[in-house]
Amino acid sequence: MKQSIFTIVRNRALTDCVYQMVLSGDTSAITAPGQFVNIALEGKFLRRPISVCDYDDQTLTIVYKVVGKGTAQMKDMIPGQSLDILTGLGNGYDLTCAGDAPLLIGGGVGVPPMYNLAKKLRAMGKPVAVILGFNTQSEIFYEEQFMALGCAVTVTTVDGSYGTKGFVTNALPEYYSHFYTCGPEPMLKAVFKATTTSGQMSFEERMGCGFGACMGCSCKTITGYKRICKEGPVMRKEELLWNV
Amino acid sequence: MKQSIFTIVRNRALTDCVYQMVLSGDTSAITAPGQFVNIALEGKFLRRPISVCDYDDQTLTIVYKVVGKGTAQMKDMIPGQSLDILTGLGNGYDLTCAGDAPLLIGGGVGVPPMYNLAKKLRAMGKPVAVILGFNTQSEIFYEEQFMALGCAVTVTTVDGSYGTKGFVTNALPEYYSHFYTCGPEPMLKAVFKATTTSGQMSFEERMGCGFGACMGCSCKTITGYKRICKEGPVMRKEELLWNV
Amino acid sequence: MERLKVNLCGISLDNPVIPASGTFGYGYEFAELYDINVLGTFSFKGTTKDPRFGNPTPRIAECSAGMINAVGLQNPGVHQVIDTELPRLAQCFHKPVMANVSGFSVEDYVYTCRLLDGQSQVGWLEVNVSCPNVHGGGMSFGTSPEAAAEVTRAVKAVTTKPVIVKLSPNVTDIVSIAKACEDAGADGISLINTMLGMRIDIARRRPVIANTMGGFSGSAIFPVAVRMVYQVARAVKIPVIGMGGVSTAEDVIEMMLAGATAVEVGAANLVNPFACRDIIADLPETMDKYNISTLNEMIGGVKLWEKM
Amino acid sequence: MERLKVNLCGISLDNPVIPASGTFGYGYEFAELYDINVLGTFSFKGTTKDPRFGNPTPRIAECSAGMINAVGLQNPGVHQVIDTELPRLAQCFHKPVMANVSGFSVEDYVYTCRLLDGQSQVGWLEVNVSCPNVHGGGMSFGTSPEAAAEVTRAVKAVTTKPVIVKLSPNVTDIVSIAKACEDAGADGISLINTMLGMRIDIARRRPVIANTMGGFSGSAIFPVAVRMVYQVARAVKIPVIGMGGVSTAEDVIEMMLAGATAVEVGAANLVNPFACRDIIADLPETMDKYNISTLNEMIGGVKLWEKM
Repeated sequence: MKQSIFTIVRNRALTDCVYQMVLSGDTSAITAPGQFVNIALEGKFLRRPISVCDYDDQTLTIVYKVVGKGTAQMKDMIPGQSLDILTGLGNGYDLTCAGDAPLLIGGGVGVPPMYNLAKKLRAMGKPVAVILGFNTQSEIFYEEQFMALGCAVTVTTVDGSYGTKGFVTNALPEYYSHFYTCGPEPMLKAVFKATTTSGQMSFEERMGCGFGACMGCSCKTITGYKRICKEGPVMRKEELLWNV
Repeated sequence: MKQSIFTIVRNRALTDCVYQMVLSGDTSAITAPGQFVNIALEGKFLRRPISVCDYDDQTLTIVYKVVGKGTAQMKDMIPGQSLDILTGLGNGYDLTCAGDAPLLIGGGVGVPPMYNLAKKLRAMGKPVAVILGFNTQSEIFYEEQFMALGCAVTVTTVDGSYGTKGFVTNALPEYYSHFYTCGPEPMLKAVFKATTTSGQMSFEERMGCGFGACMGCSCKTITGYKRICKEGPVMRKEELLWNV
Repeated sequence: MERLKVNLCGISLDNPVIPASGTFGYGYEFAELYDINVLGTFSFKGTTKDPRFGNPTPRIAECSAGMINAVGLQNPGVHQVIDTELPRLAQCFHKPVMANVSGFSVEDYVYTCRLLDGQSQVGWLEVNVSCPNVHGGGMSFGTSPEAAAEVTRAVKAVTTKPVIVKLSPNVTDIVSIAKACEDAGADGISLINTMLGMRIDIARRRPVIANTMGGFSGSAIFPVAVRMVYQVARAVKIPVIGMGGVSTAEDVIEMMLAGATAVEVGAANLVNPFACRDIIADLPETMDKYNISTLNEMIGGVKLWEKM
Repeated sequence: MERLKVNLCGISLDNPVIPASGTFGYGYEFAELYDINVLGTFSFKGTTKDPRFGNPTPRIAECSAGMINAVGLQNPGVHQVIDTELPRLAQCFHKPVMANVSGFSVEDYVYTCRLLDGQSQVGWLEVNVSCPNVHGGGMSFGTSPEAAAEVTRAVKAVTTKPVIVKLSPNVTDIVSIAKACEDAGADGISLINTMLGMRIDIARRRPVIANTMGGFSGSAIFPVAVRMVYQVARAVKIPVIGMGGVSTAEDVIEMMLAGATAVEVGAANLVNPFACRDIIADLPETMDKYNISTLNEMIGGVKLWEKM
């Protein structure tokens, strides 16, 4: 983990309430896709945890949804302004078990962490299938970015206004070697139930510190208690205590 | 009283720790020299009361000393930034009893309110004698501004590094018709004791609201309880309960 | 606006927003700033039998997200309030006002409440048994169920208007005190008064406030206020007025969900003299945002999580 | 640095800054961020006889200038703390550590304290009779002088190391509880634990926290903490550890002027993992600014205004 100051390079709307912020700063603590950062905001006591969408040596890209006063504050920030950010938080996704045909499933604000993951897997020369789930066409973002990576992209919308009608689980391919997913808990449970292979799932929880100190975001797993901010946010399908 | 947004036009140091800020905005609520404004600062619960140094139809000038986190925040602000300010607070000085030879006595941060007062009295065609008291030469500010108004200016320094050595009371002129003063309480008491005419004295006190609601800054006078922020900050020498 | 209306002890309020005692004077000075008839009502400056200057200055200290005051019940005394302040208020405020009363003995409370109960402008008596800034009185009545009940019973015996007892948060068991007041005949409970706090000027190495300690208020105390309002509202049958750090329309709704029938706004008035007017203006839009049709149905509307 | 040294119950501290229990785990994870030997010491995660998962999530709520937590004493239990956590800590921390203990019965406290008292790494036992987040235990011991004294007496009977009792601020009379602990043999008092608070999610109309209420901490509670530290420090002869919203070097000095011999830092660690390191680094310059030669002479140094 590192605490450092990042400078906003770009901050733009992708949809009505989803924004993309590109920042420049010290990204050296970020070691894997699926990790998150924790952002201090003026006048807010707690930091705001946001998943890493993409990163390179000096650039961090986050995609966030405006849900409260804190994220509303973020969307109003402009290039040149700086943010105090904790980077390299959480375990992130394990690429070594991707197999020959990894499947990436992102739902809503669960889509962003899939992007750098797809990039890394493509760099390993793997064919990558991506399912992006949204409620309706107006909420869709990042489809073309995944295509540009050379992924086989399927978009699902609950109302059928675009792509496959229904849920991400209505679009599972014939064959895949391992799955990676991030999204709202009902979607994770559906994926848990519908998938036939091993997989990794990223979880959300209200956090205090985001780096393992406060035990605010603990959960129970087959392998014992885990802190979503530290041993998570990525859990193995096999260790979940779900019987769905 | 008015609540409105002012924009910083200039913010510069006059001495090591005394700054001048010029703001543009609605000054229509300011009715007399000696009034003060109450400034809301980001992240601070209470506003900061600052005396009016000068004002015209669209410009407000304040001169403030950096004493705590709030004023330190102010000194770092730059032109173009805006401030939420309550204007037209307090009674201010009464010009009608100036007489033929008014004497103005300002000590340290008590100097600023004397400036617009002097300007108004000069505009009435009166000869204005001004005594400005400081501890030492490096703390002196606004001497030339008072001269430019055509006032007879005497500067005193406690250490004698400039002007008359000693206190403002060591520089009282032979004749004056009425005095106006503002400064630290020990100075006010010395002036109270040394002066031979009627006069008006401006007081400081920790304030809650600054507009008479909280009773945080009450004091006792011959004419009863008064709120320094509302019936004050200017009191008549005659109504003070001092026996010095 | 019907959707903002609530009923406080049999009297209808156009909205639940009430400037808290000690932050709104006797009203008429705020009337120079805006039409105070937009308020549900307001609770006037804590009034005692005899005139009081209060505590020495400095009386104010700043804190993170709040402030401490140690005014000490400065007020002109009940007789001048009736002879001078209320007539002046009558010219600018045309709704029943809440009369806030403090005392140093049960007799004091009885004396002052009886006189104010007889004033036609007065709609409710808010009996403050929780002022932290006066010695040998005030808060001491609010920290024991017996003493609070005794004041309540004595005041009820000489008054006809709804009596609302204002409680101190500086206690181990707020519920037992609220229930004791209810059993003694209180028509309502208002809480929380300020929390006892202290700041020290490290440069001068002395308390910021001349009186050493004072009453801590402002948004900093909101979570404690919500908790106590929730605990008391589910324990008593009489209406509860929630207060403590309320500064936005969202805060008003949160207090009502916790169980408040009406909401007092205190320290916020000292930072923004238009705070109550602004909160009332913001309520309809805020209600729309959260799909709330009427404020009345929010009262005590919080639903707990199922325990695991 | 001599000028920062204080003595806590017979053990010298390089400086008075102590990360508070529950915000610093068992230390070794912070050791990956900085050399934790710069600390005076730290108080490790509240430890109980048996392992605990704690409360359901969500356990965290944000507030103005603070936060609410309802973790509920999650910890691996005293046996695993001794077998696994302390040995791990020994590799990165070479000072006596403060062992924070909670329980649900006097027997629990005795059992856990006896075992930890036997650990050479442990310098002090901090007995938490004030956890607001566990039912039928924790805080209930801290809200009555008798119960707090009983726990203190029982623990003292089976231990040799200094016993510091950690008190709850959610009481009417903090002084009587502190004195009862002192009379029962406590070697020190630490306060304040968190204030019982609650927030409601007005969109979902349910508490933000699954457990309904939780412990409120952060700079918002600092004025209440300073007040209680001041009241307790002048009433007891044993050392007092001040805590509650401390986040800067100035705050540390203010707490010490109020009467604290050492100062714990809690919520600030969760916002800035380097908070304690930074506070310690800032202390010398801050002391120079206020003409303070040694921190030791600040303890209880506040002088009151003359009463008028």
